[in-house]
Amino acid sequence: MSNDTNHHTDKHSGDVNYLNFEKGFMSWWMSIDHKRIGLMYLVSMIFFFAIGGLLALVVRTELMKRGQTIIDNDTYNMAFTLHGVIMIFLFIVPGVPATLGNFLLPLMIGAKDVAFPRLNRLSYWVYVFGSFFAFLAIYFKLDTGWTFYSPYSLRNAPAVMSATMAAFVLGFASILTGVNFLVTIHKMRAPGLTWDRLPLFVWATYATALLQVIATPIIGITLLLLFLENAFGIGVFRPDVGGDPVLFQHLFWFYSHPVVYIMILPAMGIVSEIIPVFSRKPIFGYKAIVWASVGIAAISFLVWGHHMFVSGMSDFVRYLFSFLTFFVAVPTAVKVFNWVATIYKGSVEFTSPMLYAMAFVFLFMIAGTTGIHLATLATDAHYHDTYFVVAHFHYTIQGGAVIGLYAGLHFWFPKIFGRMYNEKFAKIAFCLLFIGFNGTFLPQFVLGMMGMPRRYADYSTFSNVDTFEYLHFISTCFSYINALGYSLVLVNLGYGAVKGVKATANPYNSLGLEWQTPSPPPHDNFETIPVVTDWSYGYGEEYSDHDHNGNKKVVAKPA
Amino acid sequence: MLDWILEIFDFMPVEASSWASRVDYINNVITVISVFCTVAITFVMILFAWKYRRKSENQKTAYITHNATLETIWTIIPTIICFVLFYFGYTVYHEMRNPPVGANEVFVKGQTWYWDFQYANGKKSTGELVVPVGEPVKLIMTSADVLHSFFIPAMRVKEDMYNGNYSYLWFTPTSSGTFDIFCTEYCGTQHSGMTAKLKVVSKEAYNDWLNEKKDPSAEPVLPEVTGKAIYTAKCAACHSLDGSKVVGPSFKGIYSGAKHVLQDGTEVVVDDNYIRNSIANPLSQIVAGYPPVMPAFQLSEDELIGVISYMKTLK
Amino acid sequence: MEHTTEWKRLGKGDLPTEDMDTGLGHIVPIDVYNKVFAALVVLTLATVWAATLEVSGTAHIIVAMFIALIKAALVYGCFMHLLFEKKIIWIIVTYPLFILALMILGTTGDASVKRESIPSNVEIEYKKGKGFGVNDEFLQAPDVKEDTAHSTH
Amino acid sequence: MSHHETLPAGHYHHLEPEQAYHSAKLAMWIFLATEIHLFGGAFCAFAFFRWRYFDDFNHYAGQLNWQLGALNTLVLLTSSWAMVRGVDAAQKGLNKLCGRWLIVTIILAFVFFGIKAIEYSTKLSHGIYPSTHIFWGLYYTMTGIHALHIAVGIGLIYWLYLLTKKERFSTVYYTPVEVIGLYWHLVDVIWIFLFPLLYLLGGVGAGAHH
Repeated sequence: MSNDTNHHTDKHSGDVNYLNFEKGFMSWWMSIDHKRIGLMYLVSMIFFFAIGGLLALVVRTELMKRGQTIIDNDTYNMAFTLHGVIMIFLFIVPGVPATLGNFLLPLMIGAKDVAFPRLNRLSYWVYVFGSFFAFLAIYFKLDTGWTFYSPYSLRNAPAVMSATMAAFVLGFASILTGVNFLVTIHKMRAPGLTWDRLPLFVWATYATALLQVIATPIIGITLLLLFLENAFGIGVFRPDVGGDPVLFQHLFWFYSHPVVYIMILPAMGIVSEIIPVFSRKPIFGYKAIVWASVGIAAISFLVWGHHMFVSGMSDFVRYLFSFLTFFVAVPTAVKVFNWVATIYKGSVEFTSPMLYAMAFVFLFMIAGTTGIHLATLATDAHYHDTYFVVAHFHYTIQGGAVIGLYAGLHFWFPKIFGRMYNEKFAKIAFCLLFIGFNGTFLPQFVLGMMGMPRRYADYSTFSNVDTFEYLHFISTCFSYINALGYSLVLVNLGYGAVKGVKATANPYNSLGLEWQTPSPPPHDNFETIPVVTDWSYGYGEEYSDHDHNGNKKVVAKPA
Repeated sequence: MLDWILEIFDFMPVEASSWASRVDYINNVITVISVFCTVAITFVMILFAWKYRRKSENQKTAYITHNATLETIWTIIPTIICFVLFYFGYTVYHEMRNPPVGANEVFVKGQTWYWDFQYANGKKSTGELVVPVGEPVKLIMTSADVLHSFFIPAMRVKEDMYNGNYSYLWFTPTSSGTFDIFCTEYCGTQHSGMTAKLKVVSKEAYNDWLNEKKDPSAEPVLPEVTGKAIYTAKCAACHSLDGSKVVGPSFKGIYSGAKHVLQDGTEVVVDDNYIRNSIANPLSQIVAGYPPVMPAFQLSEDELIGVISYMKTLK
Repeated sequence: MEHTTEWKRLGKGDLPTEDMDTGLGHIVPIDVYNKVFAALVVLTLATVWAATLEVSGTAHIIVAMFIALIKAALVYGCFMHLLFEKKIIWIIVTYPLFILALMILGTTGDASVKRESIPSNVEIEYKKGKGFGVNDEFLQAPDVKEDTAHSTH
Repeated sequence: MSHHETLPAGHYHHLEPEQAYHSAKLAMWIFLATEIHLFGGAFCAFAFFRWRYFDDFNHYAGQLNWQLGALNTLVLLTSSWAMVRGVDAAQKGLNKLCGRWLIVTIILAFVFFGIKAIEYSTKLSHGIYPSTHIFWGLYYTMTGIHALHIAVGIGLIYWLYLLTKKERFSTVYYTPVEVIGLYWHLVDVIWIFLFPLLYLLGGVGAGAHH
């Protein structure tokens, strides 16, 4: 990173920046500035995250005691279905790419904006338009589970039709963002920013955009077929007229496994950005992480069958998918080793982003290793559709993607708002969140081993109901702490955004290109497009005698 | 020491089928590897983080960017572990998916919110699967409407079923007793009520039970008793006895002559053919304020008489 | 706020960047378009003619798909200027074929290797779904009466 | 190719004209790939049921009027050819000629709609609805989505026609015409695959298997 751009004095942070150069709702709603669109995405997603979270609390409170605790079966089915639909389609799938990706991508590659700013605004409008359909699905009492498995999803036609329309429109917004990011990364990198100098968050966003563009249209056609099935009865998924529900599951999971990588890859990108900054060491194995990211994006299309091991697929295909699923674990393992190796011999500063990043590594290891229980055929026959699976994917999505999003929000907070949040308060909220999260989902692993099936409103007819009730009670109590932790973090960030102490342009003196502009950045990101001469992880290069390509340094290092 | 720990953390249900111990063994192998890796890596991470915590502002950090040998090692080892674990899983699962030829067949039909079983000699039973201990049994399963999944935690088996297709699973019960059967594929309102009992009994008891229907000489069973059995198996999931609304109206005091308003506004007093009609085709006589979700049941004549006489006993 | 185009795309040298975006689209002579159009029309008639041949069902599919692929290649190559595009566009055109192959292999391939569990000789009144094919390859015991219910309709 | 032409204001303001052109084409090619995936999912479902109910599909395909299908294919090919001539005219900066070719394309697209309408109405009048058999369900779905794409195409080409009226295209700037041309050719290629799969399935005339 050439040092001459660091001479930016802070004269810019006081006056005109992207937050205050225009005022009023229309200036935000009609804005084509990628930073404003990223912020609008962030606000609407936090809103949906809150709704999803409340629904989760309703589900947990119902399961606290045996029998009917607060709501009857129908409302419980609606609650867990809408919890799934809102959390996945409205919060975590647009999740990191739409908020931090939108905000940081042009900054990190030295561009003034994404390739098609108006397409970016259109994708936000399409996202908002899609969320109206989601509210429509709530009105029509959608209770089919977020997977819409037929033939049950053919029973409540209006609800499933509005939910599929919501998912279709939100998928369209996801495709538009994906296309926008791919063209931006291909065409608008700063001069000198070659593919092997690209920051790892940009690589992660690239792999995510690839997945968004390849996988989302397939859920589009699947939901369209389901929509037409409900509307005109085309018989494709109705078994009694010759259709095949397993075909729906195949097409659905062909998208829905790559989508879990759309959720987790950006979070991994964020962690790969944070750990080097706070251990003042270059990322370990940059090329390995790049290949791991793109490799996961490729392998993710081969393994969708492990969601359907007991669904009536043929035996040979079950063996094949189990074999392929094991290879998905390898790139993730490589990444985890690289992160830990990055910390080795560094100078570690325990700020809240670093705590979140290290928590991500720990939680994602639990998520990854429990995935192996579900990939092995013999144990999956027992674990499929039990609370073991619920705990596994909550560790992956909540422990992985959401903790990654929170890590990113904390790390780039000064850049987004130009202010700092209260660090001590952030650490307290982190501890609360960490305890609450683990307390909620570790008992669910045990519930899953004991055979508690998923999506059960009531477990009073089981033989060992007392142990189930005891575990559910623990999980529910910790889920309150978990919810408290999440809301405290948001309160802290919200307060910091408005009243926090003013932040300098580069508080953690990181070498990333996005930190070289004043924070919050001006409307046009950079006055003159910076020229990139080296990769952005050169921490501690001044102490060593060779640069990252391994060749000896020619110029004598200044004393 | 390892066994002692595994003993504490053994949450798996009782091992009641021939392969349950092997499945648990594989599960323990994976769990041990996972816990070891997680704890080791987390410990190393925290060790590094603490050992190299920031002491001075521009503390000297090592400029390591990659190490080819280390990286290849930690790519190959997870791949090898993957191969081994896959092979473990494959061998046991291969056995799970190939039933022996002579296994006695039982037909399972999953319908919204209860299980129907039919044995080779035509004997039917609802909500209760009786199998002899030690002999392999093959379940040939289909569903009458939506997706269901037949799950016996103690036997470590699970298989989905859908209308118009037969799926199968088999197991050899090794220890007798009563085990839970769950439906694990979401199927609607009473998905959590769709449970059944698996009774593993000795060979003789199984044969007696199987041929129970065949000998007419047994003294006639009171109709209320068969009615009660049918109620617990098929109706309890949606109709309570204590007046509370589960899905359908409660049976408490159903024959008390009270007037009921139907959905289409007509008033009706509960009598024999009202019950008979609402069992045969329920959607024509749904009581106002209740969802029209009751499926039709094909009950034989004596079962109907049984249900009606049982309802008459309800106060 | 008028945007001055600060953006300068620098040349190669020390600052290697990806493909150089110089020059606009390629101009194809009009008679090439007309020839390709004629070829497409001929191929359409050829497809229809091929359908009148007395061959097995699958042969029909193979021939029809082959001709359709040629027509698609013509439209892509000439009408959409794919022949004059850079490598990245070729990658974008070809990878959906792999995804389609994966999907068709996964769904139809799975159904083709599936062994249906077959009901034994007991007369059962379970309703058989229309079009539900029962093949007896799965059954090992020779003495059980075959319950034939091949693809009905 | 000097840049004497001034860029219309607010148009890819931060991209150089050549870079904007290549970015737009890259974006459209990626979008076309998503369209292929969209139709690919439908083709995959079609292939699945084609394999499972081989004879039924042959039987029902016989009830389709393959002559109208062939005619429709020729109509779409001609409109694709007209579109290419339009793009060629725009590349040469001849706005008036380009406008005329675009009008020809739109007219042919409406002819296609007309033929499709005839087909649909005859089928529906014979009591063949999407719910009669899976073949018909898939037939109506795939041709319906395709017709929707044609309608969107007509709208876009009409917008282009308005731009040629305002003499907006020049030898330096004709990106929208080429990009929408790409979209139109893809819609044509989709029909090239749809026609044999749906209409000539079990063979026609002598070669048919009913």
